[in-house]
Amino acid sequence: MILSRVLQQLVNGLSIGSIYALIAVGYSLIYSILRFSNFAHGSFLVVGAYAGFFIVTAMSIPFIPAVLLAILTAGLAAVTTERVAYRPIRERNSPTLYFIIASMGIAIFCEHTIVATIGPKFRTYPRVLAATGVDLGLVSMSKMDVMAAFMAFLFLIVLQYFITRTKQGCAIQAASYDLQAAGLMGVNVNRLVGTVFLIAGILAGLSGVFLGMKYTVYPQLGYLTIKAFVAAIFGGLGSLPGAIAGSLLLGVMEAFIAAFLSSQLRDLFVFSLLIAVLLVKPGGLMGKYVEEKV
Amino acid sequence: MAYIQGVMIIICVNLMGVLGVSLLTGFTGMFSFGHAAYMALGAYTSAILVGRLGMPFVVGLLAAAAFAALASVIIGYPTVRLVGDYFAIAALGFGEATRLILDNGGSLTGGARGFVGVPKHTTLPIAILIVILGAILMRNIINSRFGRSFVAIREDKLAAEAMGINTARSRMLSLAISAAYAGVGGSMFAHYLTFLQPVMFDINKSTELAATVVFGGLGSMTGSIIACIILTSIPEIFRPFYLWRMVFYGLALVTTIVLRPQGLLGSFEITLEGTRRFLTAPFRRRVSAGGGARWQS
Amino acid sequence: TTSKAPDTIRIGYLANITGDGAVWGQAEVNGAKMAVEEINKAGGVLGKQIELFVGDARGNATDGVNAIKKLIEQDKVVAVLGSNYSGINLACAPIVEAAKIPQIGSFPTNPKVTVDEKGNVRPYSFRLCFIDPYQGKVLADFMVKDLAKKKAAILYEVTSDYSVGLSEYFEKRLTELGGEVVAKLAFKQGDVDFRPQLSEIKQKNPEVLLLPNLYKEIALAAKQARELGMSEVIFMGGDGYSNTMLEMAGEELQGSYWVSHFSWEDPGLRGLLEKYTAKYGDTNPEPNAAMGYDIVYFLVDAIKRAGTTDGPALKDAIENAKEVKLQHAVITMDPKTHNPLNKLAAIHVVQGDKIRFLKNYAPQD
Amino acid sequence: MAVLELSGVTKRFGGLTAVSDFNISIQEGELVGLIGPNGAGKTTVFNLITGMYAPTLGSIEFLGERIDGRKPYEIARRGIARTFQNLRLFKNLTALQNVAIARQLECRYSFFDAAFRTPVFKAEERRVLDDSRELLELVGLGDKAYERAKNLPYGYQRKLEIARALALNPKVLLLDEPAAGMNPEESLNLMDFIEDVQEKFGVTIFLIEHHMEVVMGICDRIVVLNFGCTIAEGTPLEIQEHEEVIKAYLGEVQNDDESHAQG
Amino acid sequence: MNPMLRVDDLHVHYGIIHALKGVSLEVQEGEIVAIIGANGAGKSTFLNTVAGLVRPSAGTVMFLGKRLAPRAHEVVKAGIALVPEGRRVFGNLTVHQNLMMGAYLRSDTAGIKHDEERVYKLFPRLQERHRQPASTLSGGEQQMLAIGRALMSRPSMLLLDEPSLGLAPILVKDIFATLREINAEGTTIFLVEQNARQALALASRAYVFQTGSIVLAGPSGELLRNKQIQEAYLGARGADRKRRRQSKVSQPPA
Ligand SMILES: Nc1ncnc2c1ncn2[C@@H]1O[C@H](COP(=O)(O)OP(=O)(O)OP(=O)(O)O)[C@@H](O)[C@H]1O
Ligand SMILES: Nc1ncnc2c1ncn2[C@@H]1O[C@H](COP(=O)(O)OP(=O)(O)OP(=O)(O)O)[C@@H](O)[C@H]1O
Ligand SMILES: [Mg+2]
Ligand SMILES: [Mg+2]
Repeated sequence: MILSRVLQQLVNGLSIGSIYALIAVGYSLIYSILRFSNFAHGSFLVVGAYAGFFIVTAMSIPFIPAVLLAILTAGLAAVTTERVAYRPIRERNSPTLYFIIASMGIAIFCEHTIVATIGPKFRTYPRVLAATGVDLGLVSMSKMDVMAAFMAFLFLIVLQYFITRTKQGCAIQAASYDLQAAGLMGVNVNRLVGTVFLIAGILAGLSGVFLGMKYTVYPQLGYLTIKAFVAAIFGGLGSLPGAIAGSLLLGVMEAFIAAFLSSQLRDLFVFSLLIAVLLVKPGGLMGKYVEEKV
Repeated sequence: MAYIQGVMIIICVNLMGVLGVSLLTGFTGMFSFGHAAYMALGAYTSAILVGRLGMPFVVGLLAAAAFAALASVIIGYPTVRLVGDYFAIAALGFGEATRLILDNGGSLTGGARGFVGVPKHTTLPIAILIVILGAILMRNIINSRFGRSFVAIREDKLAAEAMGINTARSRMLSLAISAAYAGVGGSMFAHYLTFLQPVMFDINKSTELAATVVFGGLGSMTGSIIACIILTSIPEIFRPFYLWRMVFYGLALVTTIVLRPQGLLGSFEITLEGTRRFLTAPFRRRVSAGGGARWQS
Repeated sequence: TTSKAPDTIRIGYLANITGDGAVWGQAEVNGAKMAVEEINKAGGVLGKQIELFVGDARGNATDGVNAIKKLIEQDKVVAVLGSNYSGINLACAPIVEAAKIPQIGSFPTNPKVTVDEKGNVRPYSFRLCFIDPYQGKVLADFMVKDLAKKKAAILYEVTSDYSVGLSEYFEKRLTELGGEVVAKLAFKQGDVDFRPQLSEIKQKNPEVLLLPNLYKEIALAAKQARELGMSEVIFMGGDGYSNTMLEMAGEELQGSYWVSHFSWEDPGLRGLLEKYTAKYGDTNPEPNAAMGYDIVYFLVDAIKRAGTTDGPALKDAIENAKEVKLQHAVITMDPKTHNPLNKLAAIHVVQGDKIRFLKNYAPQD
Repeated sequence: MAVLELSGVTKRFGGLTAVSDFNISIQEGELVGLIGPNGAGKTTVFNLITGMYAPTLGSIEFLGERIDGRKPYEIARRGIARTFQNLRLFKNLTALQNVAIARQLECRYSFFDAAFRTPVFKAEERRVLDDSRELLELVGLGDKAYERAKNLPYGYQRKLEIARALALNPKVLLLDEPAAGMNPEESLNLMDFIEDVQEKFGVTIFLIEHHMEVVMGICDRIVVLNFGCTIAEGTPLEIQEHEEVIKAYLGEVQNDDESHAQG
Repeated sequence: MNPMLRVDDLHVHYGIIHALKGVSLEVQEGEIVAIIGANGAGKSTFLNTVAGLVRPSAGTVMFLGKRLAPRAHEVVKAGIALVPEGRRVFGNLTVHQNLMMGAYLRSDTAGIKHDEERVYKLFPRLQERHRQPASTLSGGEQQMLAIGRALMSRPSMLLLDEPSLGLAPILVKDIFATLREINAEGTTIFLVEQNARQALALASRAYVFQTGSIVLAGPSGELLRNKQIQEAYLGARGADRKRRRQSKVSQPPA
């Protein structure tokens, strides 16, 4: 009895965490290169979710190509944002705070443009993957979550390989440390950063389509990225495995606290735990907290 | 003209919050997503003391400042050592947690249903007086050894430490002052609106405060003030195009930062002395005017 | 600023055009616009045309206060209609009182909107809907008396005044009736996944799951509850529902019950629905559209009876409204509480792809 | 009495021993040089003295009091100031502000004084700024007072760091490669300057430098580190002749006059 | 013969500061050319502008007959590498990764490997530290890394901004010897040095910068003999000072 309760909450937590993970990987990817929290990540997500919805419902394109088209749209949105908003800031060597604020401005702009043009209503994807759960005796879970978890891990592995094993990945890290010096190595920083944003946008778009199918599409859908932000901090900013671990952990903690401690004060406990973790490990669970040498 | 007055009072309320965030973010380099929480604490403290216990408004204001500062010290103690986004997220967590506590506050806070019947005390003259006083005090603090320590920490924490600055304590001080300002703003707000709900102090409020500071230029108090006036009025001016005004707000924020990344004023301060000099010798070299907090000599 | 009196009658509508509640706000304004057009076509009121001014409260009290002040002072409206949020109207109450301009809320269900904490009626604040205690009572009564169920669980939004209020009043009444709340769990604004809470609720085997939430959360919770294998439990909830929730959780919501202020299926509303659809192309509008429409007519009736747009006189006329025939109800205002008297609640049930009107309901004490 | 005394100081980073069993005793008014190949552990010694790192083993005493394990700001307040090898200026602040931040350590007005600009505050502030200006004059940056630190050329930034360290009014001044980025002529000026400073402020100076003319020209005593260990100690003349030092650090031919001859 | 690098009337402004005021110069293929000048003369600004880090407000930079775009990565592609002032190694990467970044544009694995070995031979210290994050290196080690990194791109022209900064005397000698070697292998070298004496000994020609302009240019030997140069940049006063000090030391304490 108690075992099945605990197991069920574990499954609940992991499945919530998988969605966080999918968002957090993209978000962490941007953090790992530009060292700032991209709040517009939620906007790319919403763009992907809406694009997916309209392409599927209005254009009667088969589902899989439609989804691909949707996440590509999100990727392009990300690249455009980078080109129009972030690049000028980057080229002026402004402190990262400016990126954060710019990304917040973009988030506000996107949300309200959607409210003003498409409308505030929520939209529902046609049911493609039946949302009904898989009953495993003691616990039940949904196929969508398994998919999300799978996708998150897939991207983690690919991106992790890309960042740590390839020359371009190395260049990304170098650029995150000193953009100008990376240029001196012959790295076309703009193109590289553009590529990273494309990947992050695609990831955001993918999570958007997921969220849209699983929950629903509405202009404030992007707010969920705040959770991914928290999760990434838990795991250690800029570390992709950390982002995933943090996400799963956050999901599980939320589930357990809501179920067994207090659903009213859930976030109070979650944030207390977060602070406790940071006190012990200032760089998050998997982040490297490098003391600078002088 | 209660409408214009109302907007101006809201500007004053926001100004107190913005002055606080400006000190913390612009001068000390700590980014906070949780300052709405200090406003909330100030607002509720004052509402309870004045509204329930019948104390005078002044007591409410001072208690709001004190309580917000106290809360900031409690939350600051474990977190001021954190850097960058880590501090920001801890602050965000604090903000959300505060909201949850207020939401679950039972009859003391009225919970999510709200606190009804806060006595109305905040009039425009009072609000302006508080803001002017607040701005002068803030300027004095910034132009003192305390302000210089904050700026030093923002620029290079390690070097500041090597110059004998107790960085943890200075950061704490900065956080406490900024929380106190937000608390006073909250108190003014409570006694203006006469009704409080935790949802009024959500993360959007916090980001609005932070955005205003950047819009005005980090490290420029006058910039923050001007930005606050502009950003609070824009949604009002564009009220007729109600559907699009938030779109415009977002756009304004992005374009300013893209086209003028140093914010409205950069770290330039408008001072009486500077204005006089500007008017008398408009073509004199003016670069040296920049440079974070300017000190009168 | 005009020096001479305006040659139209200016009415303000305080609605959430942007922000979270924009779905309802925009529907209300659409309905109100339609009513104003009709009335103007028919010659207006007191020989003058009506002009509608919309103020956007953006879903929060601060903006609501700014907006209503602007409506009153710059637009010089004679009365303010809306909003549908209690929090906004609570903050507006002192303002309309000071300006002596009546305000009639559409769906602010918190009792304190019209009666202050000391129990005195707020002179210029009115509403056209019933209040939360009543709604909670209807839900509990219907559950115990009509559905013959005793064990309920509640999943509410701890950050929403509406949700907190409704669940409180429901719980109170249910215990009075000998029923029991076996589990009461909360979530936070913005949450989309309630499986941890629902799993716990499932353990307690409730017969009814009260979802005193807004449509999005209702649909999500219902979907996730079924996903977790809660196949027997009956969902119930209040006026936060919307037709759109069926798009997302149609199957899962089959057989669930929703209490509201009125139903589009009410024969009296059929004409309005057709007109609305013809004008705005929306075949399945939010109930707020009807309220926006009716609330204008209610005010116009009061203006006619008062014979003037003078604030105090208009307020008296509203206070003494008796048997005013509107599309959705016949309204008599209670001068002691500024709530409509004996307003029936409409019970809805989900059947097929529609939320069907089951019956009108009034709890018996 | 020794102003600064390090005994048995060892610092390990993981498996790497950067400083190993280092001992030194510096007397008041001395000017001691610390040299050694790159990566020998010189900067690490400074970091240990100033509290940036805690020693793995050993003790550090300043005026007879243990200071190892103390926070950098506490050590700075006791009177040990330093410059950084990789410049750590407050980049966006003016030269004057950089100096004043260090200079203000001594002003003792309260928060209240600051908030209400009392006469105490005004007098102290005036003193801080006047002193700071004077220090800038002293290092030859008088006309750059309002220039932002990051816009100053490299050589000036080094001078500014020295001025900033001096502003702490230290008893011991640690200079990490002060002459880096200066040409021989400027190095000469720097030597004069350091000697002046020592005379004027009576500070004890401990200095790391790779410019031999500077080290040999002004130090009373030189300590040579290699792989974290002291390999030689003595007067400039002794060090210049020291076999091991020549092999590990100076190189076979003596530099100065040699290259003269080449030209 | 066409010059390899030709700079015409180059102006750079930082806001209202006029840092370069019309600099024109030429470097022939295979040369070693030095720039000397006091702090703030604009030497670093000049190198940074050639390397594409700073955008000139007027003037052109021609390299191998083509105009250089003011973008760092294109300049590298054209065959110019810069050892920047202040080292600017990638602190979050290991020594090895830093060197690989230097070879970013190359794809000849064997050649890269060979060149890395060569850097390690030149700076054995780096080999010992090859898996250590660059941020934890000592100042001099970082300087070695910065030089090694630039060599990894096999540039046809190497720009060095104070390469001897922070290096032990023995290493300075090594580096100057290496530069000579690299030059002999065909790399053109253009360096800014505070260590003017050694720079002039290495270079065949030199330019003297003063407040943003070239005030003197000529063969190194000539400059070395120039009285003004000796006084301003070579520390001619040094010998003087030495004598003074020695007499001071030898005096018995009063
Ligand atoms: N935080 C650290 N982590 C790991 N290794 C370190 C750290 N700090 C220093 N080291 C290592 O310790 C050794 C000594 O470094 P230090 O900076 O003291 O050298 P240095 O004598 O100042 O050399 P230079 O003359 O080049 O500045 C170096 O090899 C360096 O790589
Ligand atoms: N980013 C900048 N912003 C403003 N002014 C600058 C900037 N960089 C350099 N300057 C100014 O340009 C001039 C030339 O500086 P530069 O760094 O080129 O000199 P330098 O000859 O390399 O000096 P050093 O020998 O000290 O390195 C100086 O007056 C300096 O103040
Ligand atoms: Mg060193
Ligand atoms: Mg230079």
